[in-house]
Amino acid sequence: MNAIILSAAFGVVMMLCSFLIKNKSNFRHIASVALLILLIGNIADTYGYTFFAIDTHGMLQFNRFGLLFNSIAIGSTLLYVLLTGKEIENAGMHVAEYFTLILFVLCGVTLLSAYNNLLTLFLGIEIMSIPLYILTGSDKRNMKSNEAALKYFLMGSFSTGLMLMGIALTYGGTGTFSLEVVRNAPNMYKGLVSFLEILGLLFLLVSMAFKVSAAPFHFWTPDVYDGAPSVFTSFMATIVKAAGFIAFIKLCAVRMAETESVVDWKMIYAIIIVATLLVGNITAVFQQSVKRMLAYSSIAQAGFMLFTLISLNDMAYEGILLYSAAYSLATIGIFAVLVKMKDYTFDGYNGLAKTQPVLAATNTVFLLSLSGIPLTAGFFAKYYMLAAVVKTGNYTWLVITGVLFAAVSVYYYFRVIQAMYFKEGNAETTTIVPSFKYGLIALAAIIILLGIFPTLLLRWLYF
Amino acid sequence: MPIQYYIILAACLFCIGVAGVLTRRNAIIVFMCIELMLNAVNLMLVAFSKMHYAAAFATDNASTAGTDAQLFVFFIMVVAAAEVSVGLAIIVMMYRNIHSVDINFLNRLKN
Amino acid sequence: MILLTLDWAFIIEKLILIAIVVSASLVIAMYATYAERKVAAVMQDRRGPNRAGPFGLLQPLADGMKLFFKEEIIPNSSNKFLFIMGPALAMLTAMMTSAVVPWGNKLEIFGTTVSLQIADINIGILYVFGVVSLGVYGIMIGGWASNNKFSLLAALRGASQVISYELAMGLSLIALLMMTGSLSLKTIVEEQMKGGWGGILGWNIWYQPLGFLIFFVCAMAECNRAPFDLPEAESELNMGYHQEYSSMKLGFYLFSEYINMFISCAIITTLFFGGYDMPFIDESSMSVNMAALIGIVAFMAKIFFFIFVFMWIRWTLPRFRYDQLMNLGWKGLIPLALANMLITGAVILARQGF
Amino acid sequence: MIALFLILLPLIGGLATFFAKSNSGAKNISLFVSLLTLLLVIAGISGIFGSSLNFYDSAWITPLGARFTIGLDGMSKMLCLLTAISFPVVFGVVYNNKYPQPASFFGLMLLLQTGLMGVFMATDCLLFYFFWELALIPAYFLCSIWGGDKRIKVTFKFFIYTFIGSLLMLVGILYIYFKTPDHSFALTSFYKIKLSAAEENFAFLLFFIAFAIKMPVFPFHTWQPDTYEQAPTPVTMILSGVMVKMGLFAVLRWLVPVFPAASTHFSHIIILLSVIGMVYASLIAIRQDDLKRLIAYSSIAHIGLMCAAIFSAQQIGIEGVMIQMFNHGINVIGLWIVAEVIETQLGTRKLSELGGLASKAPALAIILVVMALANIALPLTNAFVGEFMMFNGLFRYNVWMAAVAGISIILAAVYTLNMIQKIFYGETTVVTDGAIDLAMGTKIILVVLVVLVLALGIYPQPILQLTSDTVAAVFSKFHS
Amino acid sequence: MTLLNMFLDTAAANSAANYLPIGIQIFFAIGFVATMLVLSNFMGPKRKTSDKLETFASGIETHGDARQPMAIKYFLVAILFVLFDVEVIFFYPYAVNFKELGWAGFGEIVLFVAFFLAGFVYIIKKGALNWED
Repeated sequence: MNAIILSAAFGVVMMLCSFLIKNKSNFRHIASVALLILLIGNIADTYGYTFFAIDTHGMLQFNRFGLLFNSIAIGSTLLYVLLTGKEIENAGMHVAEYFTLILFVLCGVTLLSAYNNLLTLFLGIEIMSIPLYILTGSDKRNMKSNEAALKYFLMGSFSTGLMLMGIALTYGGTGTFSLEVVRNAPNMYKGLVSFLEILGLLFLLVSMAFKVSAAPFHFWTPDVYDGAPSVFTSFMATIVKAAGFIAFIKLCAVRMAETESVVDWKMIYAIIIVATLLVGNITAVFQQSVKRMLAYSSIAQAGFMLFTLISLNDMAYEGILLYSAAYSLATIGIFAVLVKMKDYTFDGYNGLAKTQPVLAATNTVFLLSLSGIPLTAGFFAKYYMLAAVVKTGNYTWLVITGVLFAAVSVYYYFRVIQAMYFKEGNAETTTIVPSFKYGLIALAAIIILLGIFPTLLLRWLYF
Repeated sequence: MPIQYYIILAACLFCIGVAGVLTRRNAIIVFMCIELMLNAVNLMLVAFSKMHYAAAFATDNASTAGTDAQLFVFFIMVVAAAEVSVGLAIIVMMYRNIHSVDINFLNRLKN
Repeated sequence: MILLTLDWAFIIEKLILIAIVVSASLVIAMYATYAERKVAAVMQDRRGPNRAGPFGLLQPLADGMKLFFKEEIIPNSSNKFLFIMGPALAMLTAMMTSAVVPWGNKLEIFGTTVSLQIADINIGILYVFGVVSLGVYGIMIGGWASNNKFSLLAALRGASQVISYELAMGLSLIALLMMTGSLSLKTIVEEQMKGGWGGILGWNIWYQPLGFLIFFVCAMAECNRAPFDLPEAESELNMGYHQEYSSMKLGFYLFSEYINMFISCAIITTLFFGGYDMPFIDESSMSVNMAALIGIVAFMAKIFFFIFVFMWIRWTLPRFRYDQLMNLGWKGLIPLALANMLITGAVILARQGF
Repeated sequence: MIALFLILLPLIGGLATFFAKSNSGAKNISLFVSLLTLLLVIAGISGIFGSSLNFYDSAWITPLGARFTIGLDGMSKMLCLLTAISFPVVFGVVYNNKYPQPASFFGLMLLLQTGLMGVFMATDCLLFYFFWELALIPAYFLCSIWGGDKRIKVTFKFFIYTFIGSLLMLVGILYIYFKTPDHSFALTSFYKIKLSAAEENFAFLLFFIAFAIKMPVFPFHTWQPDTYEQAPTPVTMILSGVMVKMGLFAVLRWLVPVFPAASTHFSHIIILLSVIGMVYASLIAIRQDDLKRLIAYSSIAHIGLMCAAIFSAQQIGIEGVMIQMFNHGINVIGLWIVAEVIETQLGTRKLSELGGLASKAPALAIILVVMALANIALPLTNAFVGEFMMFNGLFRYNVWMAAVAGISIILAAVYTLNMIQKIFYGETTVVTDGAIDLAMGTKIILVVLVVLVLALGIYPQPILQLTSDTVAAVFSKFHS
Repeated sequence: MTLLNMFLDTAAANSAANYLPIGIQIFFAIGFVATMLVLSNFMGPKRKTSDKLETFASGIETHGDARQPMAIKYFLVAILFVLFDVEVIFFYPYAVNFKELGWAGFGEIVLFVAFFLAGFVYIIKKGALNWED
């Protein structure tokens, strides 16, 4: 609860700051402090100190899993703001508003991590999405940004429409918006009901697949991620996406699982996963721009996160948290470096190791993490995902498919490493201040630390 | 009137909306189709609300079944309003840059 | 089919009532134009219309006829369909609002009880707001379809003005609703009849003076009445959004304004001045029909008074500048209405006890 | 504790080297660290501080059942010794070479050593996997930055091959992990699992592909000649001398004992593949003009034999593998050193451009001849003992297989002698005219290696003793 | 949940038939408007000239299409109206059930008003409603 209220309140404060404070660079510091307080508030919540006791009639349900995810999301955002705050300032005219919107997005994220009712799911998704539409289009004079915003908006609201239809139909079938359905309630429309519910769940599945850009509903992602200002792509592709997964997983774990006897959901998930992995990885291989490659790779990573849907056991829950953290941190790092580059193509990175060794080294760590090489957090993230599925004893073929695609992903991640280290060139960057380098080093250190001791993060789930 | 009529009407509106989104090229029309979808959902929710209320009313006079769906409709309206404002702003922004609201125009720009 | 099972007597009863209400509002609107000119004349020390009929009483009729027989012009560059739709919509919305106003209590004719309200629906106020909002379309479509720069500008101004004041209007009523706890206009009227001192003390105006003031101002702005007649300011915009219109289409625009004024006054009366409640008279002691008649008379009297006030203001105050208008609406009335709402809520709750 | 330091020492040393300012600084640190490691290994093997120090166990990721467990048993001791010998040797040989960014080069080399040590010592499967990958990453960077012209593509192929293999192995590890009774990654738990035949075969294949790529066994070998050719020679030495042993080691430690039934089930096909690989590699080696490629293919042939010997499931064969793993490491490093000397001195490694070196560089010639003869397993050289035992094992398994494999011995003699002849005899060419003999430092190193070759050829007993426990364990598993 | 009980209780007694008169009135109004339009169409004279069919611009010639981008202010007002009007809608169910909800509900509505005002102050300070420029 703390995180939801505080993020909304800070959002409003930030919004008011936009005209109360004149100095542009102060916004970044205010936002950082706000995020820090938010993080502390959320951790306090984890330890049972809830500042605001509001009866939500069971619409929200706070558990360790959600709270830990909040911490990850807020922490990642904090690092994101610390690392790329300067770029956010340069993204456009309305600096304070960007931070406001980021805080509002976090409000949506925190709602999604706690929702226990389709109403709160819907609200969370929307509170998260609407600010993003604006952020995507924040580069007002840039056609690509315009296009991205329009596409994102149209696709986003279309999927919202589908989601609402799904919710309406499931409501028609069950008579409740709550996630858990009491099945033994007397119902007049028995014959009609189960059909409505299944249809509704299918709609929900499709719309959530849209939101997390799982194939075959991924087509908007590359254009949007490519067109949006890079700083905001970084935010969209990481924290927001992870939150979408958290929501998706909860939905599947409760609502879909209840109707497992009627529909073989897992088979559908498996098909989606394979399609997502296939599309994301194969298309990423052919990209020339690192930003676009990252867009496709985010689809590919989505495929891995979707493994949770198949397994849905303790290990999967631990894994998705670790995956969110690993993926978010690494991607934030890569984008932090990317926005400093003058040329976003692979060739633009040529020889970065010579001109900016620290950037190259940390970027390598991030890329290794994304490819899932041991000693980085990404390895354990993938490890948990795979292990959780193997644990169920079924779908081993899916796991093998997964690892083969992981090997494919190495191809395009390593192209960046190759460009940085092995190719001749003179990669140009904008000015790099020392504090930025220290930030990157700290981020890389966190990733490596999590790669050796994943329990440092996961122990927050159990104490 | 039997509740099925409302549901069928809502379903039809929804399908029109979906078809519009998928086939039309004018951003504003696409957007209106999306709004149509949302309103179809509203109608459907209200219909279901009545349906469940009637079902519950038969056994329990004091039942509050169905209230939540009406509540939901309120939230959909609010969110739709927020979406409208953002969406229209985006479309206006695009119109100011390229003097067109044709979705395909953007794809043409890319090549 | 549900239609077949309907009580046809009910439909006929309603149809007659509708016909009476609509034609009454049309007639009153017609004579409002006459009254306007007379009031203006009195204020400016002139005679006003006095040629057609005694005291010029047939003047509105002559005006109507004239509009009827004028040539109808649809400019070439306009959008034909929308050009016709605009005034039609304006007129339609003006005629629809009267459906939920309780004109009186009830009549007993041939043993059947006839309610003097066309439709007593439980969300009466929301219905009014809904229909009034549609009026914006009339202005906007008319102005846009004309494809004339003045019309379009006027339509934009008009639309902005109407929607801006609608906000404050909506907010101003919330305090009132907190007191009555119902959205039905009939219930609101009945609540007001319970007050002391002959019923007068029950009127909402005593409890909601601020709310009334805001609502009154907004109602004037909604009707595009001076001093809020920016959309048709002759000196700036020729004639406003309907400058391309002629014949009956122009008539519809002008007419709908007067109908709106009448209905606005009816609603103000209903909400704040006890509706069809005649003070100092105990309706329950007399026959139903008599009570209803007195009610109607009282109601009309109050309405006419407000129509007069509208005109009085029109011919007294100068027109706002556009920025003043918007500032008043957004920065003045909205915060006031919010404050009014919160204070009312706090006071009511405090009186209820903590 | 010694075990832990065997990993920590190169790790810390490697990280320290990264920050070395000068060329010589980096070299000195790395040489010093590697020598210290060698001393530590010898201490561990001799057990002068007590053998309990050879094991280290601490909690790691408790919820997963993974522990940081490392230990030196017979086979580990032998391979750690090989690793520990190789690195100072390599550092010594390249001491006078100039590399761009020497700090990174030597730092990565030491990290590579960390990975290798870890692989050989880990007795926890997840840890094993960790080190397995950790050994790969520095190798990838070493080859890609300091390699030949086609280095990026070739090394990437190498990387992808190995990575696919290790990912499949990861699936296998997980598969087994969830079958272990106590959900643990410990070696002992893995040894205890009971699987149905189908499950066992499935998991076996997942592991085997990873190891087969690493060894490499035909037809998974295609990355190897290219990589050996393109990699900088010091890295090639480690790759072929030590890193391929990872595959063999893993088969002996993690594959055969865990899946004895599947190992028997697949032994035919694996041995067949190995034998085909041997003959094939030998035939190709004959046609090679490039010295490095020649050695690379010869290495494939040798590894093939070792792989076949393991799966022949004869005690003598496995004993032979143990001896040969060490000896092949020594021999092949010796050969690479010679190749490196020739290349740095003359700037070419094409056999067709060389000739008449014997007269110009007699010491080099003698040493190369000894190494080459060891490579074809002439009696009195160390390889003879191992190959003899392996053939013995293979012979007991299947006469025909042994016979076909025997062809590769003859072929090995053909290409090795051909190489010696082309390099050392005949007319001197333009290239070799200015050749001079070995530098003193290199000479000492090579003499040490020659002494090792001859000593182990005459008295292989130490290695047999060292690894007897492992052989017994593996063998017992095979027939349980 | 008590918020909408009121609606439902009355809704139970209130069927679609209550709205029937409104439907009738719509038909009546449409009929009236259509008749008038058609009638006036027949009654008036029809002497159209090209000058008459031009749009009127105070006697000067008209230039181009009127439908050009307008000041963004109007658009902004429309958007703000949509947003704030929807917020206002939330007050209505509250107002109706205000007495039952008591102080707790009042506290929540104060919070809601606070958010409303935050947005309101924001748009004013940002100059969204400045017309004097």
